[in-house]
Amino acid sequence: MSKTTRTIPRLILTLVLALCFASCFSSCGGIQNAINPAGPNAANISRLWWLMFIICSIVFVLVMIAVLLSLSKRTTEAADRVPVLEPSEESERRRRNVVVSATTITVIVLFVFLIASYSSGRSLGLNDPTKNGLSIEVTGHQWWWEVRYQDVDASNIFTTANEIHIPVGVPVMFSLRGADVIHSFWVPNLAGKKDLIPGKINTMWIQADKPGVYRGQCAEYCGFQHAKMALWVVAEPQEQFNLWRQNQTQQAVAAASDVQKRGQQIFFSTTCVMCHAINGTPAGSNIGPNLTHVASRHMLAAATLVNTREHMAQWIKDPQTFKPGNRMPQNNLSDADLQALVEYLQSLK
Amino acid sequence: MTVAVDDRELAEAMRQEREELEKTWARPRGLWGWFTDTDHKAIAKRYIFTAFVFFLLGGIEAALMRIQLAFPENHFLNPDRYNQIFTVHGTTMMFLFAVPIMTAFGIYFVPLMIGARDVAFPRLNVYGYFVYLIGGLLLYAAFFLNTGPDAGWFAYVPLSGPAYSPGKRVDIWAQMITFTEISALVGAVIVIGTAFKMRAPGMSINRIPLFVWAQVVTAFMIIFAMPAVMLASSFLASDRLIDTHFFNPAEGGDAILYQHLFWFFGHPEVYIIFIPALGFISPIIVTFARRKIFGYVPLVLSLISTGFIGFGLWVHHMFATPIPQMGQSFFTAASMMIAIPSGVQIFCWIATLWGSRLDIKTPLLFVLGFFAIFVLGGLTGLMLASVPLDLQIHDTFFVVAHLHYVLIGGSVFPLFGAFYYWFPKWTGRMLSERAGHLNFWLMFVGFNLVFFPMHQLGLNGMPRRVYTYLPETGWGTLNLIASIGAFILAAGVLVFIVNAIWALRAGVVAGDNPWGADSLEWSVASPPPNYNFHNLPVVQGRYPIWEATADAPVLRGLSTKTRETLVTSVMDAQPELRFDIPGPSIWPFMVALATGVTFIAGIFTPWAFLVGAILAGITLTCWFFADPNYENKAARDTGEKSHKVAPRAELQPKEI
Amino acid sequence: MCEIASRNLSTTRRYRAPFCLCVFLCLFVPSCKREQRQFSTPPANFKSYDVTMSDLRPGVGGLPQPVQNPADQHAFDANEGKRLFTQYNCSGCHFNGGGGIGPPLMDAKWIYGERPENIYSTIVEGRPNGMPSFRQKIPDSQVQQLVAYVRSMSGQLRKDVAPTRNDSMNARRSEQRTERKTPLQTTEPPQ
Amino acid sequence: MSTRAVIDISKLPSHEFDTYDPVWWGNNLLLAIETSMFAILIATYFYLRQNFALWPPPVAQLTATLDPLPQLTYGTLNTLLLVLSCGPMILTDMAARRDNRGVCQIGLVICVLCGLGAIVLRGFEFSAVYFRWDSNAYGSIVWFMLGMHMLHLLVLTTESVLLTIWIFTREFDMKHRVDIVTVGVYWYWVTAMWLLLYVIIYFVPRLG
Repeated sequence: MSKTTRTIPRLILTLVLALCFASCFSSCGGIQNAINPAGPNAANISRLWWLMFIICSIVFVLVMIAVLLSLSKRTTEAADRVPVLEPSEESERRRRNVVVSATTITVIVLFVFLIASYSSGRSLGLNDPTKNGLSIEVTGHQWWWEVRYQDVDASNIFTTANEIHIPVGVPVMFSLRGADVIHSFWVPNLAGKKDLIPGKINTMWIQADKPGVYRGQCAEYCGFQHAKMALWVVAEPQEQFNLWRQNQTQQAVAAASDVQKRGQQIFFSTTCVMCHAINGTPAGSNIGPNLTHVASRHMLAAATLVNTREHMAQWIKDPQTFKPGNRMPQNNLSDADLQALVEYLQSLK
Repeated sequence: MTVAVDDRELAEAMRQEREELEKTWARPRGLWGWFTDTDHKAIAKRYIFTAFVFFLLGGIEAALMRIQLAFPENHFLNPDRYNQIFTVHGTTMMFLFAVPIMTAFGIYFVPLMIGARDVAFPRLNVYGYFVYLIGGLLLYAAFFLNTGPDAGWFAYVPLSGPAYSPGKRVDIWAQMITFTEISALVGAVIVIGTAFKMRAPGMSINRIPLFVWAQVVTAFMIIFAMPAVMLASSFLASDRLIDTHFFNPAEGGDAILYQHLFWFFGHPEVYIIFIPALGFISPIIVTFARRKIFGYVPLVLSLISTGFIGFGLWVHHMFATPIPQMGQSFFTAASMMIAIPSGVQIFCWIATLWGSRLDIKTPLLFVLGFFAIFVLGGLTGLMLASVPLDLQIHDTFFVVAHLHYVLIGGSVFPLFGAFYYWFPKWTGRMLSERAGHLNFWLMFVGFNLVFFPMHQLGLNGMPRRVYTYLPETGWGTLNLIASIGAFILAAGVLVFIVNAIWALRAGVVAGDNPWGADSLEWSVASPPPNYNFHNLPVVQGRYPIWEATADAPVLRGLSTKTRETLVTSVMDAQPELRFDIPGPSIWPFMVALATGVTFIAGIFTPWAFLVGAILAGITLTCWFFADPNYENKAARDTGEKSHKVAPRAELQPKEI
Repeated sequence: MCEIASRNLSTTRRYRAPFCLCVFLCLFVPSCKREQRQFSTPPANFKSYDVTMSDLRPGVGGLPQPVQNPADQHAFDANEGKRLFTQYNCSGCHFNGGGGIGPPLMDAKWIYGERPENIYSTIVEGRPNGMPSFRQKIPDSQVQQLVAYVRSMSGQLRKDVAPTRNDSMNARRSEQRTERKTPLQTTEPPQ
Repeated sequence: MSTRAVIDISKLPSHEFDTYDPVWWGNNLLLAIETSMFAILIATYFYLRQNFALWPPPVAQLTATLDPLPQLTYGTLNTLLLVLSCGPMILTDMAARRDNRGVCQIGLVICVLCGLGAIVLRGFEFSAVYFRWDSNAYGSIVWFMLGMHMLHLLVLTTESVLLTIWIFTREFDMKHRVDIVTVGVYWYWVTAMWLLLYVIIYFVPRLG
């Protein structure tokens, strides 16, 4: 048994250290990763993370070594037969010095952390992007994201959902509001999170330095589908972004083929029209996501399904199997009708 | 001065006194006794038993969640069920397990460690227990009837508000909070009253055991923290039941107000759970290092300062809401400052262990586990205190990992150490050492397997409180590891249960003081007699047993015919009063019942509070008029001449 | 050993009281129905074709058997009904129950009957003088939720099922606190 | 033969006033709890106030301009009553210390009457607040403050009633003299709390 006891601290040490290293090695890559930054905000924070991680690891190892060494002397006789130890004056003094210096070091480390955290906090606040035109208004609904691109020119204002396109290298202003309960807007690769609170408007700015797709997810528990309330941020070069934006400001394309016409007619005669809007048609409800350019999106259902015909059909027929509790009702349409409807929606590029 | 006493005469008189004490302090038996018994040890044991049952229930819920999360897109639980489970898990562990079990240790050991016959307010104690029990049963009865709260253990409005949580689920939660916090407050009053006024002569303020210090600091934190959540939950309940507008933005209410109120309680709560555990560690270390603690004064001061700073950092739970820059810096500073007292304590303990010959028994093993886990949890705590970093890891699995490292590492490991350390005192039997080591290693390895990967998951963007996740996120592997770890951890707890049951039947019989420990609870038989001490002890130092001398003065003159105990002064514990401790009574239970009916019916109609007030009034009146001193008076008049032994030696208390 | 035995005895006693309390608390069993959250469409137990336009019929035959609306039992459904009532803009005419273009819904007067199936057909079929038909536009499950909510506005539902206030300006007492009005039939056309 | 020093405590009393008696501590700890409760309640009051341009909010009445300020009459009367009631309470307190049963009986009866009076007046105070608890956040918090304090008035009065019954029916022993002194502390505390709430509820809106 004394053998086990001798190995305890080493085991503690090795185990935790192993896990530490496992962590820092496996922590690169990923489109939803706080320490794989793609923008100045996230980069800034991940620098702070690495600083703290390294210092903390060192502190941890030192403390563990201290514990380990303190276990050097050991006895196996019954406790009550060992006389109570009366440590000598100067050994106590030595202990006092050690403790005092250790405490001082703690205080110093804390100050380092405080300053580091304060300075990076400052730089998050800096770089006021308001001079740059682009400002996006994000509204959190149970359980999807309404995205509204603001513009001085009213004809350029448009609404989409669950997919945000931003130009690379430009800070973009976000104003965040909650429609029902508190949600939290979080795209780890780009910036820290900020809450969407009913009755308040929070603002933050985000900048992507490399083009790519970054996944974000609601970070404040908001009910049944909190788990699947995600969104995509697509960072693309300015001109590409302009094209996308140009397209988004357009009205929906008119139904061309007969099938599409049938689909459109189904859209208006069934439940769809109660909640969804398609600009350029009478459908104007804003209860659910705006479908004007639904076909141009990569994902469906708050970034949980890849936007394919099959998925869309399944989703329309029975949303509750994909996301139990979400607000979209089941629709028992005949297969023909369903196909027509999908045909129409997929035509909305 | 001293007096000569003949030994045989002494022994004979002692025996008589013991018989009288047995008679006076006899406990009511049977089902009736279950409702009326006021013995602090019995009540504390009930607390511990009940809290442990809730701990197991909470653990089962945790296991269910881990099964659900083991694989992406798992269909083991639907979101509705999952939300109820994680809410009830958090609520159980925080309110029905952690706080009560820590209070319970205080109720059991504070009187024994300071040399009192019972706590200061035994009947209040009974009341506290039953209110707690009713609260717990309410939550679980509701949970099993698909009415479990589902808005998270801190039930943020508006999600928990009337518009988004229909039905009675959240109301159940709010009332359960009310119950548990009534019992916590009552416990706090009892602990402080006892520790301040009932210490043995000679146990001046600088000789109070660190365990008792920890309990006192905790009690004070409870007193100042709990009212906040009481208000938060009753605001919530009234918003839901009678249309008040505390949290309705459209009518001038405020959702953030709730978060302030909740976390003003919620953060101190963490220390309310954690400080008593610090109180377990000191005695365990002292006992197994066989030396006096290093830095008694710094340890006490860090306990107290932790208690104060604990109130200064609630806002670091709300950095994302967001908070103005200036406020942020303040709360960051405060949140980091609290690391200093914690650091000091860790250093002092290591310094105590340093160079002393250790006998590494299971209790000490758990304390070592505490060092590893808690230090890590504390360090991640620093990261969460930094605003920018917090904005990334807040509300992710990183936080889940951090809080379990702090609470399980900081509280549950010391708690299991305490179980192994004091089990002999409760039951008179030792727990098996071998099983103990197995228990520790299973729990330690299991724990790290569950929670360490969660840091990584958090950084990889996994938010907390998700009932499932998509395969593309690549969180599957780490989650699977965590889920496997969960079952190893559970196995560890199982070993403990088996060990305990086995020890109850066939464990090695422990003497009064199996560990050769220093504090007063080890100077009495195990399990202790109903009256705790035959002669109330007179304390001569910080380590009463180790420093006791053969000619320690004895205390005479307490009536053995009535439930008398000694009341001493707050600072230097000079004898002041011979205080009558009330005996068994049914009325505390009745008042608890009235409270229960009131608040449970209050979920359905506000009129319940009118009826409840009347019920409570009646029962309280009976409580007041069934006065112990009344019955006792007659007994006391004859009780005076019960001390054959003690020739009236007029020795002034101050001379000791 | 005997002292162990006695402890076991007291342990069994220890269980007894919690057990009694559990039994006492199990008196709340009905609550589980109230708390159900029904996601996938429930089997609608009444459809537009088996409801009449109104109860107003000369003495021929008795009244049809009243049909139970499942949503009437579920707090969640009633609350969903409340949400849909606002989102589908029923307030546009009924002004959250006070009435305006359409008749008030929070009073005791019922032109086309107060029973679930009446309200159901009112929504599905529409009514003369302006009430449009929502056939196929609103799925049966949601219609049932709306029916439950409409009935709660005049206190027809159990208090612990009816919705409480929502996070907006409080136009009136919440449904949970409106006392039940005994429905009275009226033919008076909406103004 | 063994020799031990003996501390004989058989002469010690079993009850003593103020800090000597655990009851005093128990009572004051409970008061500490309630004090922090009221402190947080007041903090809430001011927190909610930030959300209002006008406090209390103006009344949207097309016909007449109503004054939504809480009317002073009953609140002031109640304040006076409570402050005055401290007089007999102090007398009772001192009488209890002097073991003067008669004065205690008279004093307690007067106090009980004052308590009842305060409760009745409180009933009117609710109506003196223009808004109801379900009108808006202002109404909610003010009603809640009044209610919480009313709860204490009720408990206090009940407690005094019980004590009165005791000292009329049973004997005037030390324990209950200590209880009387303790109730005194509670009484002063309730009055002090009310003075605070009175200023906040009635004058903070007037000061703007």
